[in-house]
Amino acid sequence: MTTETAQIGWTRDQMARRLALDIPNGSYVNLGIGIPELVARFVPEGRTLIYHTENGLLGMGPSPAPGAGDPELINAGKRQVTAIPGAAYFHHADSFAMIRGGHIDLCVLGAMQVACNGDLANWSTGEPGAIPAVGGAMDLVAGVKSVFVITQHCTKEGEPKLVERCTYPLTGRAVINRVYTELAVIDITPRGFELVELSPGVSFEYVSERTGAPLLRL
Amino acid sequence: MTTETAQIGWTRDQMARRLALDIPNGSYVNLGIGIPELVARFVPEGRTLIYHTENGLLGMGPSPAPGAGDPELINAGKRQVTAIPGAAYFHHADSFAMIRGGHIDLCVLGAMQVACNGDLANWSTGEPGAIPAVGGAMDLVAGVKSVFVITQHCTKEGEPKLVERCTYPLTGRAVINRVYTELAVIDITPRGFELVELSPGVSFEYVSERTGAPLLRL
Amino acid sequence: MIDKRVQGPAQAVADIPDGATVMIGGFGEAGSPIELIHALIDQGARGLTVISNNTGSGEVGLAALLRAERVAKVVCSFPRTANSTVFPDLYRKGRIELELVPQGTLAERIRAGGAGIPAFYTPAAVGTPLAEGKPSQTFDGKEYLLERWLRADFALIKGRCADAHGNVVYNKTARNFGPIMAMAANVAIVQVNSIVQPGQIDPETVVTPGIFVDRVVEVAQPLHESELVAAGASYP
Amino acid sequence: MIDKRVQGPAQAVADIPDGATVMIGGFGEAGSPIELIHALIDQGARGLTVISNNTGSGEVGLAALLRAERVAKVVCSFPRTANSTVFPDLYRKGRIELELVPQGTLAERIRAGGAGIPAFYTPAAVGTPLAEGKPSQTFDGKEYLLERWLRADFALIKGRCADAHGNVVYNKTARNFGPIMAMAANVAIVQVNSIVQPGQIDPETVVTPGIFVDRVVEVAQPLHESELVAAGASYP
Repeated sequence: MTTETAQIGWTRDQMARRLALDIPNGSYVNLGIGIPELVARFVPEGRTLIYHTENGLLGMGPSPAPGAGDPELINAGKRQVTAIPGAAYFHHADSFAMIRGGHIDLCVLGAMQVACNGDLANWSTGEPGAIPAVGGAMDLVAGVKSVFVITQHCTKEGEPKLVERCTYPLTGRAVINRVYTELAVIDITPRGFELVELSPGVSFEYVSERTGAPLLRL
Repeated sequence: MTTETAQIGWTRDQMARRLALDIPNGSYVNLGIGIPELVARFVPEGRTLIYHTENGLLGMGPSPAPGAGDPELINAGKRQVTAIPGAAYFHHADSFAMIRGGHIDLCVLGAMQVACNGDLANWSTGEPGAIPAVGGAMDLVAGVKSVFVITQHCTKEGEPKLVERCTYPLTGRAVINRVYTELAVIDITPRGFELVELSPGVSFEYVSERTGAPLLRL
Repeated sequence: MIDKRVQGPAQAVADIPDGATVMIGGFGEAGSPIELIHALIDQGARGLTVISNNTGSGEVGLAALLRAERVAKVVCSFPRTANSTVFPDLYRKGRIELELVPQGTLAERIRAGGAGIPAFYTPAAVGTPLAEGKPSQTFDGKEYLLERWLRADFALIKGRCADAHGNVVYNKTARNFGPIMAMAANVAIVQVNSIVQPGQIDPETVVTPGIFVDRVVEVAQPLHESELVAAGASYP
Repeated sequence: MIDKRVQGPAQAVADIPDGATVMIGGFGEAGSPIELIHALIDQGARGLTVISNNTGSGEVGLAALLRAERVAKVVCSFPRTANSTVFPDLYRKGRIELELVPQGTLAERIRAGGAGIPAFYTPAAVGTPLAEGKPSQTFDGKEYLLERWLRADFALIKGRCADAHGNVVYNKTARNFGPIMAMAANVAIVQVNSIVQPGQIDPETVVTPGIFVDRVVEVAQPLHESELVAAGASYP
């Protein structure tokens, strides 16, 4: 199923572009490390988003030109970034006050598993040998107004990532609002997973078969 | 007894001078409104104290020259002040973090009553018609490392202010370390009031008679 | 393009409804957003709950708002100051409710509201009448009171300078409650002496990041409460 | 005359005893006080508890302190980064203890330690393995965990500039944990690129007021961890 999944549906860039369409102008946004970072490249013209990075910057800009960066101006992924005009620096307690206090409009995260009740698992497989590391994920999902997940629909082994109930350790309970995969856009509602949009050429049944809990049509 | 009390012992300035002697160089100090403010005038030469005012300034200086003040540079008593080189402004939550977090070395307050267990009453007589107002007193006594009281030994009516147990509503429980009056310097110890020093020409018996709980000699 | 500028104080406060909870910055006159308060008087909202350290002086600003009987309740640490007659009068007549809060607890409750901390423990007021009815707990042998966050529908704040993103810097001790009230209100409205282009405030020196601010309004020459009181002014 | 300057990193950390709890600033290399950490390695204290967001990279700075087996326990949100091999190695061998804390809870616990708040409620980690054993309470229909403050004997922090009063400003995102760790430690030690006269830092722009700082030490040209790691350097 792996190759099959990789061949159809949106590319990563297209997933990011689709997600970016749903972010209103003027939103304060925190993008997780990895695929979520792609979203910033696809914000529609005429919209301005303000990016928050939890290590203490509001108004994060793109990567610096080679050699022009400052090793002390980095994002949460510890990569060098820039600051836009109108940016502000602050300390970690203030930064997480923004997160926990509900001031960030949207956070986009990757996922290992998302359950149909909105539970998220994205920090640990719970395996004995693993080094546990959680970072800011638990604070983000607990505090940010909307939390979107962007992820491949299934694992590399072809297992659904959208599940009835997470088997990996949770990051947060009932925290996810919407999931963007290469196959579809899916809302978490009180009734469970609900289809918002199919990727071009992908059928409802195709997505439904690869989803580990009932998928409702709109 | 009123006139008698007024005639002997230290003047207010002398009380403030005596208290100032006990403040080590480099201390961070919060002075309450009224008599406590006098202390700043009598800091011995060679010592530098840094004054904190809870409305958001560390490094408070003296009153401005007439006409040179800013109505938005004031102290907790809402009087115009100045800022010394090396001062810092901050918001109210940070200011009370300094207080509650034990960062201020000393606070000097006035008192209505001080009990021999260190209880302080200085914000309300508890009378029905009174407008209750507490300000920062409860935070100061709860958080500052040492709390000194500077006060007349007795009320205008001649009643002791140093008492067995406060009858007025408390500002804090077991919070006072030392009391400076026109008659004496008195420590609060696990054994109760303990004399540190008599004002010149004042006898132990004279002070003891005017103190509402047993006064121990050193 | 982010632009949080609004035309004037009247527009800035136009949608504050009857019964709203409004945080009002300031410690005495320092940081008191007097033009926003006067606009709120003109606007007419009633039954307000006001969270502010003091209750104003004379017959202008916050005191005038109280005098106009728009305020049902104040949450406050020190409602009694020199030249403060309006609140005592209303309070003695039973026409205004008072929740008295120690100043540091007031500040921390507001900060908690902005930081998403629903409750915290503080040593202030243990053993006093202000502890009555509050849960307490002992940590490491010392007793603390449980205090709840404070949040508001609106905050009225005075800064020195802002940009269109809502970044704000303050003037001296006028900073006081502004930064934390901006955090704790759903709609934070800031009057400033001047509005500049984004980038003109050094990002290292921003005190209130724009994320906490919804509207900025320029009041180039704000009135000074103490001067008005000295002149015996009243509003309206 | 207030003068918190000390001669160099070695003098600044000389009295940190075995078994001390030490907060170490930085998020990755930004704000990591690498010269103070190296001085602590030279100094030899053992059995430390280190509170820091990460566990260092390569074989320098914080990672070198761990490699030298001076640290019994880390309190940390993310002990696993690119080029981070020392901590995983020690952890798998059972030679170091880990208290894993969500990053925002870590920051707030440190801030609480500095602000005299012994405990507070947070929504982060509710329903997760990190909630195990923690008291919880419902406020307004939502569940929160009770978290305790974090305090330390010492804090090692990196700033950009300080004065002899201990006022500190930072460089960009190197600010991160510095201001709150300075508040939460009994002795806060700050290395800065330059020390200036009191008054040369505008009081409106001070980030960490001097009351929170005990020692400042000038390190004019601090090393960059990423450059050292790229060059394969190790310390000592």
